[in-house]
Amino acid sequence: MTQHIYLTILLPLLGFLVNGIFGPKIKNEKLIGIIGSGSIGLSFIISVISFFETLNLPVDKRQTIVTLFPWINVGNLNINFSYQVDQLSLVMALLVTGVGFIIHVYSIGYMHGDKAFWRFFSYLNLFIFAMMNLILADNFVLLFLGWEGVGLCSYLLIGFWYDRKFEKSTTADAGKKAFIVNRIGDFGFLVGMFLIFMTFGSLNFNDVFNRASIFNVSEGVFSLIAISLFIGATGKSAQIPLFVWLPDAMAGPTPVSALIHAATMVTAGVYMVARCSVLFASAPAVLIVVAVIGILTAIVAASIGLVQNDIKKVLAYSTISQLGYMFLGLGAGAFGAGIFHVMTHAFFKALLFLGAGSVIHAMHEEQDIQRYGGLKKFMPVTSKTFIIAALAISGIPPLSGFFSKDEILWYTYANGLWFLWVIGVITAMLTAFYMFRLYTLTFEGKSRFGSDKHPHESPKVMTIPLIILAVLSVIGGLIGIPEIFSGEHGNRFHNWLSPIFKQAERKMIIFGTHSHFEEIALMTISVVGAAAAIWFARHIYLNRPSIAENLSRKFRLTYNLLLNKYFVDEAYDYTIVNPIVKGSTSFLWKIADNKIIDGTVNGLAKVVAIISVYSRKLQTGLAQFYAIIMVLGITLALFWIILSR
Amino acid sequence: MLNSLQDLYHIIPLLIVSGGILVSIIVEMYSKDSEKILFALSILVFGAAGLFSLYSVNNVSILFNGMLATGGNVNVFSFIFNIGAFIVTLLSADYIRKYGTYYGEYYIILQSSVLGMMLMAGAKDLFIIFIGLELMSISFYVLAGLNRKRYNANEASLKYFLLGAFATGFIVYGIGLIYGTAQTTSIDILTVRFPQLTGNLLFLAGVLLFLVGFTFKIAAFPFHMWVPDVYQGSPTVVAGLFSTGGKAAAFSAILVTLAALFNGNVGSLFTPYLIFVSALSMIYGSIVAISQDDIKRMLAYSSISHAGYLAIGLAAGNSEGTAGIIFYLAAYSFMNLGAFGIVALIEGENETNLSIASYAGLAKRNPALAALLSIFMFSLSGIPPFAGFFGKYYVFFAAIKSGLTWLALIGILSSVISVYFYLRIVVLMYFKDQGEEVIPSKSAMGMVGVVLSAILVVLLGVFPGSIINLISSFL
Amino acid sequence: MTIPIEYYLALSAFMFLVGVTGVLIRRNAIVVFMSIELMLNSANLTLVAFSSYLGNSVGQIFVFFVMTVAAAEAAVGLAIIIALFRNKLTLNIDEINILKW
Amino acid sequence: MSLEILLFIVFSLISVISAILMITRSNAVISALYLILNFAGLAGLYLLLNAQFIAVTQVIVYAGAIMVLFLFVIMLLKPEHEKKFLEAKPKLKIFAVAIAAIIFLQLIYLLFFSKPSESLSPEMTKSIDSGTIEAIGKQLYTNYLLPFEAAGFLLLAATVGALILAKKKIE
Repeated sequence: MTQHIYLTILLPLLGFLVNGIFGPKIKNEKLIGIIGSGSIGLSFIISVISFFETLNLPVDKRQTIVTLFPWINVGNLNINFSYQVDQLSLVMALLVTGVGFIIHVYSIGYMHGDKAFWRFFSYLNLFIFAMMNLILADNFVLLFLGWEGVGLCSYLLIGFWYDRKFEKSTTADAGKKAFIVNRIGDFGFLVGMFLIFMTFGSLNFNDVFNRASIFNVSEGVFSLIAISLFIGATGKSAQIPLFVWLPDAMAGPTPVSALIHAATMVTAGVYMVARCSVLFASAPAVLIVVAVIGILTAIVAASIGLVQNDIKKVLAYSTISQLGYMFLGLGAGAFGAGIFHVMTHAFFKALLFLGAGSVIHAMHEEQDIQRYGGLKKFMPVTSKTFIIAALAISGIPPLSGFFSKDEILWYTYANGLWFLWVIGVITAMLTAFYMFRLYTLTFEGKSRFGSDKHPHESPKVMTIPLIILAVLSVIGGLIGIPEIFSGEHGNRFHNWLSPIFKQAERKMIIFGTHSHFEEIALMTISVVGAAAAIWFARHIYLNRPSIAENLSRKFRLTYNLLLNKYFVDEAYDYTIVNPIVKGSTSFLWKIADNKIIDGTVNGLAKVVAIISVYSRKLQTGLAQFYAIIMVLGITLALFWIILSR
Repeated sequence: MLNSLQDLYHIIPLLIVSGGILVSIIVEMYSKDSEKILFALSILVFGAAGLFSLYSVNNVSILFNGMLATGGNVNVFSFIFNIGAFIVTLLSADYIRKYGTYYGEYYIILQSSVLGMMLMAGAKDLFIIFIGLELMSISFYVLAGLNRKRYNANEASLKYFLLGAFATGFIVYGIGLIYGTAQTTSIDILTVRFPQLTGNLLFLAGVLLFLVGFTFKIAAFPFHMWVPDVYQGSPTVVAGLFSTGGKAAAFSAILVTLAALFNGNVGSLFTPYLIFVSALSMIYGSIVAISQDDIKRMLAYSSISHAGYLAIGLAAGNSEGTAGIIFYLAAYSFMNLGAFGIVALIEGENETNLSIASYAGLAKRNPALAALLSIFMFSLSGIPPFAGFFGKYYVFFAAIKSGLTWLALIGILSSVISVYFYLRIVVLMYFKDQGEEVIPSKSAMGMVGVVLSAILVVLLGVFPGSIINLISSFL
Repeated sequence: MTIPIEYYLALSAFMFLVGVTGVLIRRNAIVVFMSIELMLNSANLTLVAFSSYLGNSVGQIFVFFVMTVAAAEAAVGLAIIIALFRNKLTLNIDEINILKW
Repeated sequence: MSLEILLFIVFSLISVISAILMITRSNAVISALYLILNFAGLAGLYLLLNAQFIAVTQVIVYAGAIMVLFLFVIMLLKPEHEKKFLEAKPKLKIFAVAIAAIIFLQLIYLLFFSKPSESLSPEMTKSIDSGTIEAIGKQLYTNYLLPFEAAGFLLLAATVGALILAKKKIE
């Protein structure tokens, strides 16, 4: 099956074509859904078979290149239309097709009754097609094809409900914003590609990476290449300063947010950096930049997440923050840990989004968590799976998020970046806090919605995907149990991926040695921190309102007692929560996000538009004026001829 | 002179088209229903000539005492012209009735212009280039102003004619200087003598004036000013032909004259000029296109910026650049013809529905047209895997190879800007509701033409390797 | 032939630029067109002078073709001008500027 | 002063002065007449250069046929007289004249810098024959057959084009 890996790409394309061309004619939603998700399901099965085939091969033979046909041949540039099956691309392929399949199935229920049901499924299939191209490519050009393709699908799907209003503008504007921001990233990526071609004379992964470890290239060139590629990654993976598009991208249907803007596409940047690990490892300065940008993104996004009231926005900022973690891992040189977090994050974040979708579905498109509350009794499955995901993202052992997040933090510390470790732990606490604020406000406490809403549990076609993802979120981390717990087997996930990063690790400074005690101590700190944050969040959002309202009237004595406790809360509020909340709303969200970064992006576009408006006036419509311009050009050219000799 | 049947065999594409013109005139004279017959005849002529050019691509020879080359890239160009004209003919079938130029003569002039293009591509002597250029240009002037009742067409054809003739003046003067200093008009002899002539300023001035004339024809900055007005005023399908066939023919002539000169050690002689032209065309075209409201004007500015991308290949001056230009021209011809074809379908009676706003909500009313136009727009903006992407890639790589990395960077920057206005159309079609009711005209032939272009665009995007190998093998 | 060829060429260059000036400053479309004819003729003078001084007839044959082209251009150009005049009743090319920006 | 130099001066003065008058007259008919005069002067120069065939064609085709067409159209359309030179858009016009002057100076510089006369070999005897109808005709129907045929198509296209532009009935 490994030789036929291209089927995993062709099947989604086929699904796209069938649904895209015949979709309007097929009136049957079920059939469209089956075609759409069936093609992805088959791809997933093929990926699984390929995975086991590869697993049975000896470690040094696990890379298979499947060449379809020669593609570009100009001079010394030879690029084939060929796919590379190895440990890294298999992990990603399993993830994309697996999670993709689950979300496709979920969408059958979620998009039920939409007037453009067929269009939605054809776009989703097109997305999987492009994404598979991206991760299975064996060269930069093919990767870029997928890179642009996923961007395009994301753009189409954000604006899917183009007739709906989204905040102040339309969803189409949100789509456009995503596209413009992504083009800045793409520019960086293209520049990086050119530099690679100039330096190594090839765009093939194997050639480039082998030459990168052999060729005598100065660190400056490596830094230039790495920083260009990283700019590309910041665009796609929503890192500072290009993260602004992702919250707006939530204008799309929720399954899209789950699949594209949480689980798969946004991790393309992480994948690309991991794939190019050799290049990054050769530029240690850039690695530090990657780590710093990553952790800054993580904490900024997490603090913004504290105050959002839109359920999908909270999750969007949480995604940005988790992506920041992944880049922190990459920057710390722990490429395997970064990919590990990509995987676990895909499970629990997809689950969170699908759960949110289920809630939104039940609440008739209401997205404000202040108008939820007490949904637990109406939606048992959704609430249970949601809490699993929330625990996983908060890093509570032994759920999946714990292992991946802790591995990243440990490597950060072990690599001497202890300061970043501190911020990382704070971020983890913030994460736990806002996740449980979200959970508590949504599912617990009293209902705060009107009587016109009748929440109900979603149909099976939506809940079963939730359950599957919940199981994955629980056990997904077990394949990456760190060495100190698993004994002589070591970290299985790591061992599986290590051949990919061998070249990179050879280039980097070996990690300092640290004792197991340190590792366990750090782990304990972060777990305790997260647990405290969870307790704190539940305390504020669950207990405080009820204490304030009910007990104050009934038991005046107890009330005074509790009032003191309340003072503690108040103190917390004033000293910690309020400054963060205020700072986060007034500066980080409003100014940093909306003014500075939006302003720069829009400003550049505006400047170009203004230049455009003025320079079109040059076209006066007078033929003789045109002739004068021509003659002017001729004079200049003649001067050039005269002076050049 | 033609010496044998073999020689006759080599010029069959030319014979087909010129025979077509003569037969068309006779048909036009004696037939009442000449429009339909001439449509069928044109389809036949262009199809046969185009396919035969590709079939006989290996018949490389030099005929007429070193005047005309056949085979190789000459035939590749001939293929581009003829298939381009084939698509234009399909698009015209119903368009010219709507536009009000439903005459048989239309097809005669169309065939004449293609004959001119083919002569330019095959030229081995300045005579042929000149005659071919004028045959094409004069046909174009007529095509632009075909419906004399329409004021826009009058104005477009007058501007095109005056400025075109003005440029011709410079070309003739340039040829005069080249002839006087090199003592020949034969390209091959010129190539041989070129190294001794590089010190001769008068010769260089002659080449420069010649080049300026052709810079006008390819619509590059600063000789681009006629383009938006002429494209806007001309019949839409004809504007499509100007921007594709006309541009391709002018590039073929530049390649014929200069490629030979470039390949020597003095290849970099005109590079500064070409860099200037190329960089400014790209930037100017992309920036001004942003503020256009008329789709034909927008496509005109896009055509200017594409002339810039193509000129990168000229500035690179290596065989990769030449191969890149030819590939790019093929890709550009088909995608631009497709775009103009859809504009022609959307256009209403009396040149209405040409504003960009008319495209709002097209995806709802006519998903097929919207999807096709999106393909062309993606291809024009250089998004893979369509043909336009590879065209740009080949010329950019050629530029990098000859050390013009920054020019390639300007190219990338300009294509980043250009995405904005191409995708604006896509956004309008998919994400906006229609303002007014715009019903595309029903034209089976037009749809065939557009679909054919789309197929060629996708094919060139998926299998660029084989075509580029074919082109490179003749360099 | 005691006159150096430079004199002919300078004469030709001068008349060429007179033609260019005419194109740039005249408002009447027909006169603009006539100025273009003047440019072509000056270029012809260059060709004939070179042809004669080089002793080969290629330049004169080229002039022959330039005349053919000029005739063809005249036919088409005047037809275009007549068509425009019928619509707009003016030949002033300053007023022919509906298509712009 | 030989006769050749005298004739050169006379003909070139006729050409230059008539050219300048042609672009400065406000009446289009007078402009056209000066252009004919200019063509006549050029024909004289062609004769001096031993280009008999071209000189004759110049008079018959250019001055005789093409310019008559021009005159015909001018009289048919009766355009208004143009305004004086500086009445409309004077700045643009002065700028245009200045650019033209600069290009002229550039060309003169190029001419006298590269001195084409130095590279010419004195084969004057041959040149007397090169301009005859016989020499040109021979070349035209042998070496230059293809451009000749192509020119035929060019005239054909122009005829069809002119007809369709000016005569065709349009509903």
